[in-house]
Amino acid sequence: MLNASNLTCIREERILFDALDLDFQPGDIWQIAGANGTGKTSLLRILAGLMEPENGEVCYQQTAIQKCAEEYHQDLLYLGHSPGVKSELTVLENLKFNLQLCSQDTEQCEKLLEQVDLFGFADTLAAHLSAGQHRRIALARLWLTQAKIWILDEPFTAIDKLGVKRLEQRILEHADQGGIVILTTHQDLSLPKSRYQTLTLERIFS
Amino acid sequence: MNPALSYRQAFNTILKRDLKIALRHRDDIVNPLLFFIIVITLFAISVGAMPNVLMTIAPGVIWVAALLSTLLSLERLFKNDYQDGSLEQLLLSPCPVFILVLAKIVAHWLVTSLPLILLAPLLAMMMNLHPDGYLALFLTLLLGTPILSLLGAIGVALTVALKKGGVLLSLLILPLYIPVLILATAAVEAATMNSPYQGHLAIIAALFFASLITAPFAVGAALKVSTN
Amino acid sequence: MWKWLHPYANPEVAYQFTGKLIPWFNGIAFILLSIGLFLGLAYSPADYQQGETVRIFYIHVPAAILSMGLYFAMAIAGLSALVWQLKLAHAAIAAIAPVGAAFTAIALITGAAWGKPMWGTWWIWDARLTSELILLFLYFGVIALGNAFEDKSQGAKAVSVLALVGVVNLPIIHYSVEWWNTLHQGATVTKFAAPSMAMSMYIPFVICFFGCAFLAGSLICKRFQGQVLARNSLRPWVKQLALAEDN
Amino acid sequence: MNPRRKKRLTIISLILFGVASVTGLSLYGLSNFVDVFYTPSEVHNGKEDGTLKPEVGQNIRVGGLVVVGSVKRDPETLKVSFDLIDTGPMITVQYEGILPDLFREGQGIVAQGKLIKPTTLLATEVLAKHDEEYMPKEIADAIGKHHKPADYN
Repeated sequence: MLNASNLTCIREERILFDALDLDFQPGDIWQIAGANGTGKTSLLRILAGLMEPENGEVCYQQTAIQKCAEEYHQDLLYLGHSPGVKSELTVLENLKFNLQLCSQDTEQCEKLLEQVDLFGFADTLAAHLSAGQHRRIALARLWLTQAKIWILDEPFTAIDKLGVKRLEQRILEHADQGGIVILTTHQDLSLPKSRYQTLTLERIFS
Repeated sequence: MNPALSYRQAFNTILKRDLKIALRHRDDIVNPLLFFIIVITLFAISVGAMPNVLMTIAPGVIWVAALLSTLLSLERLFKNDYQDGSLEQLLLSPCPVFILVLAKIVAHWLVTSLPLILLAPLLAMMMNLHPDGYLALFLTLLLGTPILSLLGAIGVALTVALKKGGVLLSLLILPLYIPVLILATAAVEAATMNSPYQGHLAIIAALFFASLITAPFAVGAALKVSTN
Repeated sequence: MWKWLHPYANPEVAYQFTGKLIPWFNGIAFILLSIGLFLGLAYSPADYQQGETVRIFYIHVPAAILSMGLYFAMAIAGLSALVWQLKLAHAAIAAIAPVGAAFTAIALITGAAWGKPMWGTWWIWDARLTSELILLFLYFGVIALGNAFEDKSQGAKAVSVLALVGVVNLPIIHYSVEWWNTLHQGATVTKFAAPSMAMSMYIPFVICFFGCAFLAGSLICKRFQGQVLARNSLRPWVKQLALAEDN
Repeated sequence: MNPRRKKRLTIISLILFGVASVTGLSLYGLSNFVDVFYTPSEVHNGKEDGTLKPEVGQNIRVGGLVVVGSVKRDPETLKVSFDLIDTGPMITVQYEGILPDLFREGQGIVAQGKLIKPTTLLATEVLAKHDEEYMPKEIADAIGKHHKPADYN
């Protein structure tokens, strides 16, 4: 469904990866691993279409993602390093805005807060919350979204153990329903080994 | 599968969010306005003893002050969104980038330029502007400040990823502002001399439409480069 | 149709190609400029109105035409960088900008030197002069923006957007003398009709113009080579080149 | 028509509308563009069917030809006065300062200053305008072009 061919990424005159071919099928969970600075985030951003690779292209349903940006973005959920939460808005407003932008119902928002342990914070300004809670606001979308492809950059940072468990559960559920999850993490996933694949990026010395 | 968001809905969603944020962050509205008032006051004080001099420089001073205070407020347009990651989310939303950009620019104009236009007559009085120039000043500000916001957005989008973007921003944007400044002050001057200025206004309006149809695309391209 | 161009989009080929061009450009520029300036400054007749001062024309006009032409070339490079993702265009923009800025500055300075005796003022805020000054600011903006980015290719793309936005200024400069009552006289040589200039002055001008154009070409090629090397420092051919240089 | 194409059509038609307004407005604007530039007959009669006459005390620019035989220099100081003309009546310009090289009788000039009487300009600056034609003196003489004025309209 989503595949990348011959990807090369150069940042600040350093080759991060070269001639990478990837193929993601419905039901796949991919963990991108590797030491710091090996281009994990760059790879995710290239797959999401935020960054242009030096070479190669990413195709969604056999069309280059630049050519079908609207359809691709409709089916894509990307969570970056920064959670994209506005501190001037309340928790609920943040969540509603994120969902509205992807034209999704906002009615179940309040129920959703329970899932990510933010119940009772609905009308609190995000500025008064912790970094972990910001992340939870961003992650709350996962429980409502209809996007097929999830690209998650370090989703588990600043999340407590119970949160991680729920999140893994949700990821598994999504894959079982025929979705694709691509994520980076430094922790080991506690999912069954057979359920996910790992791509390890090596540092290239030139 | 829900139907894709219509362009108007997307526009309204972003406009509402930006206005809400601006209203909760009143400094951003008030500070450029105070700056505008103070710059004009400084001029009025420094040449205060010569009302005639003040009268002749009034159109230019008011416009330069408006231009500088717009420049001051511009950084806010994308900087916060860039820092907290919501810019990426906007770029990845299913509607085309130029709609989002246009909504943000409109919000910025409503929040910073509109109060400035409403305040301008008061300051024009302080600057001893000729009574015939008031309408022209109002009209040029109404047509001209959106151009400032639109062109300025290009500069902000280009420099948003840079740590020291502030000075660079003025270097990029001010040359593009010069034609508007020249036309607007010429129009106000013409009005104070009782000669027609609809020619000036028409050209400013032409510039407005030209920047309205090109700037959102340029800003979109620039944002994609900046978040790269 | 464009196939023959394709090999030149390869940095190494482009580097070698421009390297071969430089000595030719230098030679042609030297010959043309010495003939042109000799003809222009010593041989050509004085103007019926302006006397000897008209000789500034032979520098001022080529510089002014090139200042706009180079900006246009830079904008085209910007377009190809954005639309066709042409990496070499990045180097071309960075190569052209300072040269264009220099010619704009020359046009402004010689213009001021010409205006003082003829018009009676160094500078006047009329449409032609102001828009040429804006052009200089745009060049400065392009250079400053390009330098501000750590990542060279990101910087080049940002510069491309700015260069394209600034193109609006070019028609304003060119037509300003026709649209508004400016002090600056109308176009002499860049209009479609026959140039309104005596042949004995036109020929030195043409020679000077091409001399300046080849000089600009040579400077740009030299800068282009440097930019190509800086942007491809990881490629093996650049390393070989550096090794060959060391020995 | 599917919604996608409809959207695209809306955008394209909006852009076309924008382009049309830009062209229309700029054509209208350029044809109605009035700057502070007057010819001597406009100082007398005002611009466009006599509606806009510059008033005494106003700062304006006047462009015209120096009337042959009208230049009067004060032998003691740098004061000079001369008449300017285009196709109609003429006005008087008073100036104190160094005149540009090109200043001569019959030459096109631009004077900037304040109108002190309905037809007298006290110039703060006198600038010479030359045309875009360049030729050696001999040719100019031969075709009788010696003092062909610069065009002001």
